Parts: sequence; structure tokens; C-alpha cells
Amino acid sequence: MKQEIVQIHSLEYLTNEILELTFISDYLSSVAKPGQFINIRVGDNFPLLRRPFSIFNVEGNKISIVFNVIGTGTKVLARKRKGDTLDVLGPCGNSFLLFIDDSFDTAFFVGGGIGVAPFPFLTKHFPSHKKIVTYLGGRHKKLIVTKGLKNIKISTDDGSDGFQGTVLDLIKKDFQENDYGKIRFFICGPTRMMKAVANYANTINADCYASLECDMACGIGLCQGCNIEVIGGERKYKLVCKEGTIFETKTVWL
Amino acid sequence: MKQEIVQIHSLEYLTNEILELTFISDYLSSVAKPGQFINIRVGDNFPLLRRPFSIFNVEGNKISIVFNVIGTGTKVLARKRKGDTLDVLGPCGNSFLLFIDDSFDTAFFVGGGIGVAPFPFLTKHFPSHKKIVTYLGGRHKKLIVTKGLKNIKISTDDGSDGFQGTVLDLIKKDFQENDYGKIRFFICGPTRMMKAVANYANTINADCYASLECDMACGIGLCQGCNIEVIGGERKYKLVCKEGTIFETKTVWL
Amino acid sequence: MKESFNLRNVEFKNRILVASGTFGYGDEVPDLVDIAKLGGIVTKSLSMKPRDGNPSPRITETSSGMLNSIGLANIGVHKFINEKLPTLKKSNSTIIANIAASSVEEYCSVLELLDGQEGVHGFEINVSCPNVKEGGLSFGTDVKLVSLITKELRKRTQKPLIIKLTPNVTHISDFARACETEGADAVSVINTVIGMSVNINTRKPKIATTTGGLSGPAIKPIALAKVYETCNAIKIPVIGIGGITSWEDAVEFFIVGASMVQIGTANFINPATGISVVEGVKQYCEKNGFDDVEQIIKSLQTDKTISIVDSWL
Amino acid sequence: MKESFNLRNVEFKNRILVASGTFGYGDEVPDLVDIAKLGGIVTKSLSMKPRDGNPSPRITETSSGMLNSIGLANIGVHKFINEKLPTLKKSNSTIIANIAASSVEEYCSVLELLDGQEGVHGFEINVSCPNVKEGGLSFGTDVKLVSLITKELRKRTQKPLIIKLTPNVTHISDFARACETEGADAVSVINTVIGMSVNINTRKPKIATTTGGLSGPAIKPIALAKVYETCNAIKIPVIGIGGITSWEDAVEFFIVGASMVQIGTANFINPATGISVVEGVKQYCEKNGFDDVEQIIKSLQTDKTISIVDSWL
Ligand SMILES: Cc1cc2nc3c(=O)[nH]c(=O)nc-3n(C[C@H](O)[C@H](O)[C@H](O)COP(=O)(O)OP(=O)(O)OC[C@H]3O[C@@H](n4cnc5c(N)ncnc54)[C@H](O)[C@@H]3O)c2cc1C
Ligand SMILES: Cc1cc2nc3c(=O)[nH]c(=O)nc-3n(C[C@H](O)[C@H](O)[C@H](O)COP(=O)(O)OP(=O)(O)OC[C@H]3O[C@@H](n4cnc5c(N)ncnc54)[C@H](O)[C@@H]3O)c2cc1C
Ligand SMILES: Cc1cc2nc3c(=O)[nH]c(=O)nc-3n(C[C@H](O)[C@H](O)[C@H](O)COP(=O)(O)O)c2cc1C
Ligand SMILES: Cc1cc2nc3c(=O)[nH]c(=O)nc-3n(C[C@H](O)[C@H](O)[C@H](O)COP(=O)(O)O)c2cc1C
Ligand code: FES
Ligand code: FES
Repeated sequence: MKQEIVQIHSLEYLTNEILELTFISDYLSSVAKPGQFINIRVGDNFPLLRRPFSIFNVEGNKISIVFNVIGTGTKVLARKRKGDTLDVLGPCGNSFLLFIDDSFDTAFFVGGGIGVAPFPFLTKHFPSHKKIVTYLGGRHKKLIVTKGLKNIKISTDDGSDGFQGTVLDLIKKDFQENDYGKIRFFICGPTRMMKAVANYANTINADCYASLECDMACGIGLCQGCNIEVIGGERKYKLVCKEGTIFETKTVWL
Repeated sequence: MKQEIVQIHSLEYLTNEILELTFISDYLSSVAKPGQFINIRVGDNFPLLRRPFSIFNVEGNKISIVFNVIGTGTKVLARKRKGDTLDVLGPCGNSFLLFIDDSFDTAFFVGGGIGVAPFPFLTKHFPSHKKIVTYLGGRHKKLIVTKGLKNIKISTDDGSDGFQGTVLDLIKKDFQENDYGKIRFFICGPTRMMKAVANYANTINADCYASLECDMACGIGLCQGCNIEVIGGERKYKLVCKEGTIFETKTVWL
Repeated sequence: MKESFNLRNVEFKNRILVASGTFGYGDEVPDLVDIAKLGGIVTKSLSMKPRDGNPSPRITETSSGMLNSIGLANIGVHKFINEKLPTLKKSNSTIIANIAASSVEEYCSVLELLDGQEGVHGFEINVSCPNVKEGGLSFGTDVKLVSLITKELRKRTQKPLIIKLTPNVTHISDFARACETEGADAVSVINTVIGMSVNINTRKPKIATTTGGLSGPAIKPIALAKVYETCNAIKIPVIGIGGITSWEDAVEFFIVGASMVQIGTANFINPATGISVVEGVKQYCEKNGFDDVEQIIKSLQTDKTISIVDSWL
Repeated sequence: MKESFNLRNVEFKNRILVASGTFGYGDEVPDLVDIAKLGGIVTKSLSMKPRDGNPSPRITETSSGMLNSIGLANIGVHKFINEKLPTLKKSNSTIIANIAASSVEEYCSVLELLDGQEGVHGFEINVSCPNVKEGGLSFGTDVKLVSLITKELRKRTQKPLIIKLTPNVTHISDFARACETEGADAVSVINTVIGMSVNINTRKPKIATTTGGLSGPAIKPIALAKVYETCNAIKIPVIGIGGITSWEDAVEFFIVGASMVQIGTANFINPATGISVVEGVKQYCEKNGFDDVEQIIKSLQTDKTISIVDSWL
């Protein structure tokens, strides 16, 4: 893990609402693993805390993230331009790669809204002999990012793209209509969606690994602010930033 | 006085260190008077308080200010670009025009560093039958702005432009070498410089009017934070933002 | 949508006021703000005699805040009555006169002078003033003195009497209870937090009086906690103050239990903040199906399973 | 240039430490920070038994600050001694063990366990903990309890004993004096300020325990004022804490009177803040012709003509 000042290579809209920011880092591009995040200091003085972002893609020595403008930090970030510098700390957290083994045939990637972020990088590094199905859910079309993904199935709340309904409805339908062998879920998105998908995974006896989100002050284990309650186990809580962000959903209280 | 959201028309370097920012305002360009200032909210959240800037020029419906990057606010301002909006409140304070009458022949404009700011606009509106001499002092060449000024005499601490020495030395020398008739000083700059010039004005029996600077929370008389001690008079203090910023130097403790 | 609030028979158009010392005497910003749209105006603190206030520098910016030591510079109660009140009366605004003093007697005399004035609708008492008899210690940090001041002033007026508490005490609720007991109609929470700032080049304090009062967004979390503590201790209304710059901030104070709010430092940045807060609060209520702002007051959803004993910081 | 500082025979390389709860046990960031360059490390508060800490959410951002209610989650003193101390010993750092407890007895027992450990160079006592006997009221707001804790702990150690005071009291100097009287070697000023924040959509507090501790740049002016008050009340060294993010901030604390400083929240944003503060302070001293940091300590230039009685806010 390093703290680096990097240079922005590009900032462009992937959809009307979602931006992709690319910067150059030899270090991060050589060590980062799918599912990890970087912690960005978006402004000198404001906002105070860094903001965590999943690594969306790595190409050569370029790293990219995707985000939509929802609050103070992303507003500042959206105003950056090519050539500006950025203070990034990473890579942080564990990787989805830790949870890939021989006990499943098909990976169900499920991304809710901007929760799609870790999947392109994961797709790139996924064992080629395994099947991937990528389910994307969003409120509307403008929140659906498909770049770098495989075998994509889309749902939107308003039906503006793909299936109209929740991403879980889409998954259920697809699961009933097809035979995917032994499935493992890899999910990322709003907590409510992750809860629902994790429950469903349980009912169909599939393992489920979720990348969790929560407010973080440090992202590296210093503040203990990012606790998640563990089911069973010796300790009551684990730290999302350090012991996650990816957990088997059965082991934590979402 | 109004609070307006205006659009930036241009932002360019006048010297290596000094920027001119121009924006469009029908209102301000029609009512502003030389010596007045506007109070700019440079960022949404940071810094908290507005920053006051003298009106440097008015051309058509365009207003401009000049500044150098010295702290948090000017750093944010320097990163703006054409088309960005700016929240400005003004015009604030009194005008140099209040202090122009028949009892002098020559106006000595004295600008220390960025204190040059009000003089181009004042030059434009100065009665044409009066003589103007403009003395500019700065640490070095990169801090000297001559745009829009008349009859300019320059001093720099390091001699990189014009006379080497303080602006007061330059004035003294010039005063001894020439006959300017009855002189009135109009000055703006660092307090230490203004004190020295005001004292000298006294010794040569010239009136002296200074545009004062101080930290301001509101710029419009609400906070009472910008007090200056008055010499004699009924009240102990006056408010720089409302009762100034221009005072006859004999009437206040600089 | 009901926005108004009634305190001891005085009707406030809405629950958003401007705070003492941050809006002059209400006559400074006529072009910029239609003050009749505000719930009310709290005047700059008034003392018996005019006060020059403190030497400069009196203010300095801090991270998301500012320090001030104006020293309660004011024109004095007589001049206020003669020169300011006549115009204020015509403004169709609810006027709360804020009173500052350096002795209990002075509080009483200033209030008595103002009580007879028709244009003065109520009083807010600034107890964050140095008690000259006690060598300058603040009245506001001594429960007995705050009780005494409330009691004496209550005897002298039938108009709303609001005591403005200082946050610079261990248990603000003790002070709030004392005010309630002695008959105050409401308490205002909070005045500024003591703070300081140093210029490392000159090694001088950045404000002449060394320490000053911290205000602005930086103190909002502190103010909210103090308002919460106070609202849980007393039944009379609490007026929330501290770092409010938006309607969202005001709603936080209402949820925590404030019956009204005041806007201070934000007026320096945007003198029309109050008006936009009035608008925003109204829209929030409408959007969420409330037909009276009262319905959001003290509506905080806390987790009852977490006890104080467990909640180490 | 002398940077070191001596406290009861313990030599601190320099006067910049990292604050309790903001740097783990000193072993979290080896790649990012060379901890041997710091003046010292104050550990996360240690209690007798491991503590899970509070439910989530535990943190939230505020304007230039953050609120936390970690609940002193820690591995317990035994695990600290067995698992953390051996590596810390090798790090060539000065280690101050911070102790938290829910009874006077627990403070004593934890200190006794650590006192025998060679790698522990001194103690900082976190008195901002709920006193279980008193229904959860903080020890730190009761002068008698702070006296008692200091007295009992002093009997039990010859190592530096530092009491860390809470700012949430009317007169912090009363507490500092009590610590001095009972034999403390220094006081740390300040711990976090009580604050709160509300989500206006869910109407729930933004941290699970409703109120939490405010830290970061927002509280720097408050911390400076508390350090100033404390330094004027006692002769033992004061360790300044609160909102320090740069060497300039640290210099402000030194000028006001702090003998050492600690960096807290800033570590979350930049774990190497301490190192850059060490560098910056050194350069400031060199540039200004000081050959010992001591020379800037308590060098504030105040205007003696301004009296407290005159300095109304
Ligand atoms: C491990 C991890 C990885 C992450 N990866 C990504 C990523 O790849 N891309 C990404 O964009 N974000 C990601 N996030 C979230 C990201 O860190 C920021 O929290 C987010 O971008 C918002 O930051 P902000 O400063 O703009 O908003 P803030 O000013 O911090 O405000 C956020 C607040 O806005 C509110 N809010 C949340 N959603 C909405 C909404 N839809 N509408 C209105 N208000 C809302 C909530 O109160 C929330 O607390 C990740 C978070 C974590 C912990
Ligand atoms: C009526 C009025 C008119 C003004 N007109 C102008 C104008 O036309 N142009 C203009 O540029 N400014 C003008 N100023 C000053 C301006 O408002 C800002 O204070 C200034 O630009 C710095 O703001 P900042 O936020 O960048 O600095 P801040 O972050 O506020 O820091 C300023 C601080 O920097 C320090 N400082 C000051 N000078 C220096 C220096 N040379 N090097 C290092 N540190 C220094 C001081 O501690 C000062 O308090 C005017 C002020 C007033 C009151
Ligand atoms: C410049 C200034 C002057 C103030 N003057 C007074 C005053 O005269 N009387 C008073 O009771 N409070 C005074 N206050 C305190 C405010 O009314 C308010 O309680 C405090 O600033 C916190 O609110 P804010 O964070 O919204 O500013 C003053 C505050 C500021 C910033
Ligand atoms: C997340 C967090 C955890 C903390 N944990 C402790 C602790 O365990 N013990 C303690 O004495 N202080 C603790 N503190 C207080 C800090 O040590 C420090 O006193 C305070 O944060 C003010 O300094 P700052 O503004 O630099 O953060 C904690 C602070 C934070 C932000
Ligand atoms: S975010 Fe600080 S420990 Fe996880
Ligand atoms: S700056 Fe507020 S009154 Fe002058």
C-alpha cells in the first residue's frame, strides 16, 4: 500500500450520469487486484476525509474509477481535469480473487447502480474456463454501465433499459429459464439489494460474496470506524476496509 | 447592492503572478464606482467567508478584478475557468469620487503591490482637467500591473523594474524634482506602506485618502468585525466595509 | 402547511429567525432581504449605554468557522428605541430585543426600558457577558446567576422571555432547567464556543482579545448535541442556533427537538439564507406529508437498545 | 536544532506524537510511515478485557470534522502485551500506553499490568470514559474522580503519567490543577468534543450512539483555547491535541504553550502527517533562528492592555 500523487489522464462521461476518471500509476497498476479500492483525497481542504472508490479498470499503467455525482466529494471530483493531480492511497481491502475456486461453474456478477464498479476489472482476471453472467440493475438507463463486462443482463426500475423490475427479479427469471450448473454470486451495490440477493442465493444454495460499502474515515484499519457485525465467530465486529470489503454474506449481518 | 450569480468571461495572467478575472454583470457595471469593492464567494463550501476584491475595471457590462494567489481563497479563485459561475455581492463601500474637489491640482495615486487594483477604474473616471501621477511599488517586477493607468512611475524592492527602493522614496524624489502644484494622495496597499505615505503627505501638507484593508466577515455592515479606530470624533471606531473603505488618513489610526 | 409558531401569545410567521449580532438591527440589508418573510429578527445585543466594542482585529476565519470578539459593540438601548425601532415597527417583522449587561441591575433596567415599547415583541437575554462584580467571569457559567437573572426579568415583563445559553459549560441542561423553573418561556442554544487562533509569523493571537467566540458550520455538531441535551431536560421550547447554513441544517435541529432556529454566521455569506431556509423547510414538510412543522420536531429515531453506559466514545 | 523533549526521564525524539485511537497500536501502517521518526506513539485506549466497541455506524463526516463513537474497541491489555508489544519494542519508538476503564480499580489494574513492561515508556489516561458506578457519567467531568484516578495511578508507577482531559467541562483548568496536585507529569488537552449529526431522510442519528466525539480541523480553535487556559493554570507540561493537520497548526499549539502535540484525525487523511509536521516545525525554528523548539513554547504575544472585563464577545 502506498500514498501517491498521481496525474489525471482523462475524465469522461460513460453515461449521462456516470463518469470514468483515469489516472496514471505504475505502482497501483502493477499491484492492484480486482475488488480492491483506492482512497482518494478529492480536495485539499474540502471535504475533509478521503473517498473510497473501487478499481474499475487497469490498462497498462492506467487505473480508472467510475462514479456518479451524489454529494460533496463526487462534486469536487467531477470538476477535475486532465493533468490535475490527485492524492490516492491504495490498494486497500481484499480481492474477489480470494474467493474463486473449483467449487462452482458459473459466476453471477450482480451490480446495483454504481456497484458495477469492481466487475470489469474482475471480468478481465476471471478464470477463462468459468462462465460469467453479469446482472446490472439501476433506477434508469443512465445509471447502467456496460463497459468491460461480459454476458450482460440489464434491469431498470422504469424499464428504460432491459428488463423492467429489480435485478433480483431478473436473476430469478434467468435462473429458472437456464441451467448454470453450480453458481457463485459476486455482488456489489446498495445494501438493500445485496441483502435481497444474498437471501436468494441462500435459498438456491449458492455461495454469495459481497463487496460492502460503509462510511470510512481512513480505509486502512486505523480508525475502526467501518465495523460490520459478524454472524457467530469470536469477535463481534470485523473492519470492512481491512478484513473486507468482500465478505461471504452468510458470515455477516448485512 | 445586490447578490448575483455571474458568469466568468475570462481569467488571464497580467504578469507571472497576477491574474485578472472578468465577469459579466449588467447591474454592477452600471452602478459601481471607483474605489468600491465586491465580495466574492469563491467556493461553495470552502473557504467559508467571502473575499473582498476592489473593482479593477468596468468595460461595457464586464467587471474585472485582479489578484495574486496568496492563500486559500485566491487559490480556489485561480482555478476557475471561463463559463463558471461566481456568487458576487456588491458594490460595497464608498468611492474615491467622494474625495475629488477643486482644492488640488495633481492626484498622486499610490499602489503598493496588489493595492494597484482600484486605480485603473479611478483613472477612467478622474476629472480630465486634473493631472494624475501613478506610483506603483512592488517587491519585484512580477507584481507590477500597469494596465489602464496613466503617467506611471515604478519602484521595486529589488530594482527589477523602475526605481530601486520603496515607493515612498520614489515619491519623495519625484516631488523634489517636479512641481505638481497642490497635491492630493489616493493610496492603497499594505498598511505599513500606507502609514509611511500618509505621514509623508502630512509633512508636505497634502491631503491623503487611503482605501483600507482588513479581514471582513460580511463586507456590508452586519458583523461589525472590520473596525478601525478613529482619531477624535464621537465614536471610537468606524466600520471599514461600510463607512470606508476609503478614509482620510488623518482621521483614523492606521 | 402550518409554518407559524406561538410563544406566549406572540405569533412568529415561521420558525426561522436571524441571530443576534449577525443582522444588525434589521435595517442593514433592506435591498438584499425582505425581512418580513422571516419568522423574526433578534437584534444585536443591547446594553444600557452605547458600547464601542473591542479593538481590532475582531474576526478571523477558521476551518468551516470564524472567531469573533466584537465586544458587543452597540448603540445602546436609548438610541435603539429612538432611531431604530420606529422603522422596525413599520417592517411587519417580529422583533426580539437581545439584551446584554454587566450586572443583574443593568439587565433589569434595559428590559424595563424596552418592555413598554410596542415594537418589541419579546426578549432574548445574552448571559454570555462578563459579570463585572465577579472580575469578569461570565454570568452564563454560573447556574445561580442565570436563575437570578431569569427570575428578576420574569417579574418585569409579560412578553416572551428567552434566555440564550452558552455552550461553554459541562451540563447545559442544568442551566436550561434553572431557566424553566424561574419562568422563562424558552431557551436559545447555543451562543458561540470559546476558541482561539494564532498568527505564527507575528506570534500574536489573530483576534485582539486572544480568545473569541467560534461560530459557523464547524460548531453545528456541537450545537445539535447541546440542543438535544436541552430538549431532553425541559418542556419549554428550545431555539436551536449554531452553524445553520441551509434548510437541511435547520431540519436537523427540528428533528432533534428545536421549536425554532436562528441563523447567524451564514448571514455574512448570504444575507438571504433565512429566506431560503424558510422555503426549504416548507418544501421538505410538504414532500414528506407533514402539514405542520411541529410534526418533525423531536422526531429523532434513536436506537433504544444502546445505553449510555455502553456508549464509550 | 534541539527537537527532543524529556518527560520524567523519558526522552522523546521530538515533540510530535500520534494520538490515541488514530494510529492503532502502531503496527498498522509500516509501509506508509516510518514510525521511528515520530516523537512517540500513543496506543489505542486499552482496557482490561477486550472491547467490541459500539454498533455501526460509528463515524460520520461533518464540516471540517468528523464524529466518532468507536466505543473504545480494543484487543484488551493482555493481548496487547502478548501480541503487539514485542514488535513495538523493536521499532525504536517511544510508546505511551493509553488506558481506558470503567472503574478506578480497572485503571489501576491495567496500569499495573503494563508498568512492568519494558516496551511501555509511559501512560496516558483517558478519563473520558463512562463511570459505570455513576450510571455512565464521564469520569472526566468530575474533578474529584480525576484527582482520585491520578492519585491512585501515581502510587503505582514511576513512569511518565499523563492525564488526558476532556474539553466538555466549564473550566478545564480546574481539572489540570487537580492532576498537577496529585502528581501527574503532564496533561493532554483535548479529547473529542461532544457532537451529533442527523440524517434528515431517515431522521436517525448519523452515528448509532446518537452523540459522538467531534475531532478534526473544526475543533482546532477550541483546542487551542483549552490548551491556552490550561497552560496558564499549571506548571507541568501540556500536550496539545485537536485538529492539527500541518506543521503550522502544531506551531500554533507550541506558541500557546503546549510542550508536545499529538496528531489524531489527520492520520486518517494522511498517515504520514506526523512526519511532515516534524520536518516543518524543524524548518520553522531554523528559519526563525531558534535552536530549540522550547524557545517558541509559550511565546504568545498578547496585548496586556485588554482586560477580561472588557473583552465581551
Ligand atoms: C469500498 C468502497 C468502494 C466504493 N466505490 C465506489 C465507486 O466505485 N464509485 C462510486 O461512485 N462510489 C463508490 N463508493 C462510495 C464513495 O466512496 C462515496 O461515498 C460516494 O461517491 C459519495 O461521496 P460524496 O462525497 O459525493 O457524497 P457525500 O457528500 O459523502 O454524501 C454521501 C451521502 O449522500 C447521501 N446519498 C447517498 N446516495 C444518495 C443518492 N442517490 N441521492 C441523494 N443522496 C444520497 C447519503 O446520505 C450519503 O451519506 C465506494 C465506497 C466504498 C466504501
Ligand atoms: C476592501 C478590500 C479590497 C481588496 N481588494 C483586493 C484585490 O483587489 N486583489 C487582491 O488580491 N486582494 C484584495 N483584497 C484582499 C483579499 O480579500 C484577500 O484577503 C486576499 O486575496 C487573500 O485571500 P486568500 O483567501 O487567498 O488568503 P487567506 O487564506 O485568507 O490568507 C490570507 C492570509 O495570508 C497571509 N498573507 C497575507 N499576505 C501574504 C503574503 N504575501 N505571503 C504569505 N502570506 C500572506 C496573511 O496571514 C493573511 O491573513 C482586498 C481586501 C479588502 C478588505
Ligand atoms: C460576529 C458575531 C456577533 C455576534 N454578536 C452577538 C450578540 O451581540 N449577542 C448574542 O447574543 N450573540 C451574538 N452572536 C452569537 C450568534 O447569535 C450565534 O449564537 C452564534 O454565532 C452561533 O450561531 P452561528 O453558528 O449560526 O453563527 C454573535 C455571533 C457572531 C458571529
Ligand atoms: C476515530 C477516533 C478514535 C479515537 N479513539 C481514542 C481512544 O481510544 N482514546 C483516546 O484517549 N482518544 C481517542 N480519540 C481522541 C483523539 O486521540 C484526539 O484526542 C481527538 O481526536 C482530537 O484530536 P484530532 O482533532 O487531531 O483528531 C479518538 C479519536 C478518533 C477520531
Ligand atoms: S475505515 Fe478506518 S478502520 Fe476501516
Ligand atoms: S465586514 Fe462585517 S461589518 Fe464590516
